[in-house]
Amino acid sequence: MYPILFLSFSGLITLFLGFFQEGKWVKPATILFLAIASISAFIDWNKPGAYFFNMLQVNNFNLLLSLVILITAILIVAISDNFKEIEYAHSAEYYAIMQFSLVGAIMMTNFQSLIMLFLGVEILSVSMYVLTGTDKRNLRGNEAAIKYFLLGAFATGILLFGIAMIYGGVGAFEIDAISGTLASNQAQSLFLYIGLVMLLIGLLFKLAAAPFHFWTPDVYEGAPTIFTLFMATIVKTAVVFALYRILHQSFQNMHLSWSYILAGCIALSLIIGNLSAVKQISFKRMLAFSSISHAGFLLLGLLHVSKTADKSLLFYSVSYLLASTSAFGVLLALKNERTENGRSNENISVFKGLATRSPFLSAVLIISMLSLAGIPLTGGFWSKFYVLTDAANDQFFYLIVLALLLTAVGVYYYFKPIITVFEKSDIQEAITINPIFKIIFVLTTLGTLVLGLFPDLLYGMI
Amino acid sequence: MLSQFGFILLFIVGAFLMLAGILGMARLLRPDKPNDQKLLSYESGENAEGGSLVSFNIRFYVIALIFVLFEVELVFLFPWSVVFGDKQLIEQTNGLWGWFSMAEMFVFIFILSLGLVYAWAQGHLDWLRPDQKVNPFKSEIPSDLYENINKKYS
Amino acid sequence: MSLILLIPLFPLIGFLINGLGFKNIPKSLVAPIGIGASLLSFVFAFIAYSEFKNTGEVIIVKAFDWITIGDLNIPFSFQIDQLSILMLFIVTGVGTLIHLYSAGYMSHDAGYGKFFAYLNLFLFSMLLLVMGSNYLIMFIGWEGVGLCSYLLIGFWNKNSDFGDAARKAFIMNRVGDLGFLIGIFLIITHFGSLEYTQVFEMAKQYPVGSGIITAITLFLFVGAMGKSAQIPLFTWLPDAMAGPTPVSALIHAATMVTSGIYMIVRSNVLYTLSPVTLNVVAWIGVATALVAATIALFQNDIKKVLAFSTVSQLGYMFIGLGMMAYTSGFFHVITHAFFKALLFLGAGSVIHAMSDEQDITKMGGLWSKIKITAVTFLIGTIAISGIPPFAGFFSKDEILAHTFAHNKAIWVLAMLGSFITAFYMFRLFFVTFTGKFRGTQEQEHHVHESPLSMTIPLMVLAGFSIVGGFIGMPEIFHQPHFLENFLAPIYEGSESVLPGFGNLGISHETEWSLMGLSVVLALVASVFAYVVFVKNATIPKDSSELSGVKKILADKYYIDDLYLKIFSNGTSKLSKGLYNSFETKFLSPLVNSTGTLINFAGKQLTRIQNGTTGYYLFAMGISIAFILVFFLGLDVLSFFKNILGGFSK
Amino acid sequence: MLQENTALIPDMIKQIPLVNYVLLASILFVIGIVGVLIRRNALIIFMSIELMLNAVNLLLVAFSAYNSDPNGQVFVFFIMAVAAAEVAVGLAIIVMIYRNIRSIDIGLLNKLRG
Repeated sequence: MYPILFLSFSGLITLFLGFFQEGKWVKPATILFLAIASISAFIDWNKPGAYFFNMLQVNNFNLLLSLVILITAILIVAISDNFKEIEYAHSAEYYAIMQFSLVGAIMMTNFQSLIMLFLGVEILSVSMYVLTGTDKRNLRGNEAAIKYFLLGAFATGILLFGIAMIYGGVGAFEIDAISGTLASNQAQSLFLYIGLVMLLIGLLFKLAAAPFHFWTPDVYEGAPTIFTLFMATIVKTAVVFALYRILHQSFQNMHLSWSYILAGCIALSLIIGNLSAVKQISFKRMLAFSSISHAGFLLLGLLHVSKTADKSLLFYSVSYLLASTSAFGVLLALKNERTENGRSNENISVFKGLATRSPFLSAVLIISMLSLAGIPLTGGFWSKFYVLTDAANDQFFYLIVLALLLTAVGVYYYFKPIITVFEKSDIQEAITINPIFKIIFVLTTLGTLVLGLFPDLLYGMI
Repeated sequence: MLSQFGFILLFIVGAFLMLAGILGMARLLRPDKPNDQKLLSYESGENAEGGSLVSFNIRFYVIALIFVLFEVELVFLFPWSVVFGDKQLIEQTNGLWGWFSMAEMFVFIFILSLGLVYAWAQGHLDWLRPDQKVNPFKSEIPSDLYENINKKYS
Repeated sequence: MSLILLIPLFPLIGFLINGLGFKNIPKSLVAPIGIGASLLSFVFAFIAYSEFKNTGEVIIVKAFDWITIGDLNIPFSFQIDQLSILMLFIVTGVGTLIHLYSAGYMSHDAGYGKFFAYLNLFLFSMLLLVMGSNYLIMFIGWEGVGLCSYLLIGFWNKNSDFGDAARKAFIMNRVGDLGFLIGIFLIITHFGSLEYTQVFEMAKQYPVGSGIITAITLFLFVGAMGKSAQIPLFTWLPDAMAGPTPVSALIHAATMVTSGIYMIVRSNVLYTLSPVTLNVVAWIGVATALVAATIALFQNDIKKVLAFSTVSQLGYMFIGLGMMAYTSGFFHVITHAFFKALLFLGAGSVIHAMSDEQDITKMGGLWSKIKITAVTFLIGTIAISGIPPFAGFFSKDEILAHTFAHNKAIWVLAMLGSFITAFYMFRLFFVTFTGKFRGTQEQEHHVHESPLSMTIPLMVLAGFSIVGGFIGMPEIFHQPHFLENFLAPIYEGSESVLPGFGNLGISHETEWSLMGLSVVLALVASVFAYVVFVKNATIPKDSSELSGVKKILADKYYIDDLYLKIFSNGTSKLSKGLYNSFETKFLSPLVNSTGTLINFAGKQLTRIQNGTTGYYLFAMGISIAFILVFFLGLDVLSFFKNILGGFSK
Repeated sequence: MLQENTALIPDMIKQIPLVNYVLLASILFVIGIVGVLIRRNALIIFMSIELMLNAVNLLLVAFSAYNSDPNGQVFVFFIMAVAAAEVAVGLAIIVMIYRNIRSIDIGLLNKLRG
């Protein structure tokens, strides 16, 4: 709860910091603010309760989620430069908007009333629309922004309609009230049913799960890499846990109704995500499709209302956050390599000869790819393992089989960059990495390996 | 017996009939000799060119966006104004309630105004005019020659 | 957190410091760091011991939960009990001495820092192996020491032969490890846990000779074969002598090779439960002991001789284990650690003095030149030949007594083996140190005693080789068998499944006479060696000049060539054949077609991503409609019923 | 369905059953969706989305009136504010695009694909 308040004010402060000394303090200040916010989360530690007339609900798990989000944000801000490549950039605004969007993300993980859910989703999405379009002169950026905006707004409409219908069915917005109504065996009204389906669709869109995934590749490709990273990590995490609260903590009694929708989406996401990624040339686009398949895996973890679902989901999210942070980070570190007509080349081919030019970067990239592919000794392996063990059930057995098959396909395209790293390249001179990048990479890579070697450090802790 | 809503329906229908009647009458009375000059949209004598969107100056959008935002925020003032002067609450808290809600609203407005200040400082509000271009061309021929010629032939 | 966790931590830290920064750390600091690390863990081993004495029962320290899959939980935890305490002392103690020795021995080497880093890493893995509280951690250590021995054998990687030796060692160990791994899997599937305490507790319920236990123990023993160089996986150990001598002393004599014995003693319950396995162990042990001993008779490389003697000594340990005389086997591990480390270090010192000459035919008459080395080497020789009251006597004699009690045939062979052992050891000693110098000129005037850092370990180990045996006096001396009493708690499992499994049921008279016999044999052997190599001053010949049986022995029964023919060539042939038929005909087409299929599907799927927003919106709308229709179909009907109801109201 | 405790609901409202509001809102919503699906002009799509939002507002107000529970109306205020923010951002994006390509036909923006 306190991070929300703090971040909303620190965002305003950041805006005005932009006027001092052409905003050279903005980035450090942002990191500082985020750090303070993550510390302030501990004020509520072991003090579960409700805030704002039972709109937000605080307990240790939710705090953990906020913490994960904030720490990821710190990593991302740390590897962001002050947007020098963007003309007419107001970096202060971008950092401020990032902080505001974090407010939304935290709301989505801590909400108790659907009003808060809607506000969180909107705060997050609107900020992302803006951030996607930051590069005003870049046509691709514009296209990404308009696509993201139109589709996103449409999804918002659907989501709202769902919420309204649920309100009609229950007469309240609190998820406890919903579960209460469902528990007291009233006839499940049509309103509730339509509401659930539409709400689900709205959130699935934000999670980029097929068949509501169409925006994902284009937006991921068009947006500035740093914000692509933001979308891939923080937005996904927030949405998945919002879904967790909706499906597992309020609609668990309607499990039969939603599990089939989910199953369909999972199958589609896995197939489309993995197969489409195979032919991609652009690294960001490939990661976009892989993120669709990861969305499928996350939903797989939601498929059954089980005791360990939250653990597995958190584990999955953390390992995914770490891996994608290093993956996109490497791309950012190579931003000034092989620029073509002013814009940096974001194809997989940019990694050519990385092994000789910078063994460190190539190691980071390889480990992150292995983790995303789910090779043992990395966090990715255990995350997939836990999720699958949760979903293991005769009812959806075929999904497990499908997931395993498509993971094999995943290995195929995740190894493309790895192979490219070892190809000979015409350029030979070493790449200089700035120390902040080094620190972040060491952190994320070590994190991935530690999760892979000692999964219980995290899994047992939750 | 009609209900309130029935009356409203009647009003709507009536309005439409009225409009149709007036326009129809005008159609009957006025002379009707159209030519393309007449059919042009009146742009104070200028010929209209290009799509209708172009003629809008981009500056209008910025102002309009800012306006929309601040204007819509007002919506929060209405529920506030309902409870602000609530006798019962004021008595219960012997006056504290009024101050509290007042302060609350001022915080809200302060935050809004911060946004306005930011827009101002960024210079989104000042209306930039196109500056006059003076033609740097200088001709070698002294101007009095022209005047002589004018005199001569006037 | 307990101090026990620190014991393996120190070598790890030492490894990290020396290993990561071995370019930047000044040479003067490298040795102190390495030695300090092992010394600290030695000290903390004492602390752990005192802690253990106070409580008196097994201490299990859990670092953290490692893996939890369903109900199988494998913690990362250490177990301190009598067995691991003893191993701790051996590993850290001998390890420290050898670190110290290496500081002198390797001082001229380029890869000084690298060497100490490896040694520390080895120490770390070895400590994991002996301290782990479940089979998985033991396996990690098991792999770790294998890796270190690979790295250290190939330490001088300029020479390709050494590289081959390293690879040979690694591969043979891998074969063993495979068996070990299968054993572990069997344990998981059968007992649902890897924790020693739980597994043994459950194992007590089984009848003697149950099939599954036999399978498990056999597979585990395959692992032991690999690590402890038993037939058929023993040929790597002699070649492993390519590594620096301290390595041979530490890894290939004192500690790593005995881990197989440690493993069996640790899981003695399981072994007691399966007589079949015990027989296998005993027979393989005696076979190894004899074969290695006979080979050692005609080796002229000082380190090779010691290597083969190590193999045969390991054979004796396994004989002991096979007789369920776990204590005796372990007793021999301890004493052997002392005198074999001593012998190797002595040999190292000799090689050092002879400026890297290893062929004993080129030595001789070194007695006067390098006194300390010579004396300590003599002590070692006596100890290994089993002449009282030196260390080797007691342990070996105990094993022999147990063997006599259980299996006469093996006993006869073992006696023969010990006779041969005494003979070739004295041969080695006499040829090296007596007679006249046979080396080149500048070797001769270059001969010098080694620096103090090398001789101190020699002396210390010599001391232990003398008195080491007294921790296990046979009861006929009416002394308390310290070791037996100390280790007793380890065997309570075996005791419960097979009461009185360990005590040898022979009368004191027989025992006396056995003892006398073995002593006499040893003395005869030594005298014989004296007559041959000092009186007649025979100089051993090279294998090429030998003939008949001698040649066969000198050429190690041609086992290496046999392996080369069967396995190396066989595998290459097999793989070629498979490649030509299976791979090209069947496998690769299959794989390729799958690839093309996936590519095709990918291309088709990317086509639906056609980039027009309107199309995307439309697709979304369609899928929403689909979901609603498909999942709400029935309810929609009832919805219209409601509407009618609404109107009728 | 909803428990319509008639005591609290003004007669004025009672004259029209809830179902009619629901139907009206749903129809408006569907009109919005159709508008989104069939138009190419970004502005008009955008207006259709606003129509969807307002349909939802109507629905919420109706429900809250029939529940005699103010939460629904509070939510409506939130929706209005958020919608305004969305309008601002959306228009800004559309203007930005118009500046670059002199058109707001979304059919023209299909460089990102495949």
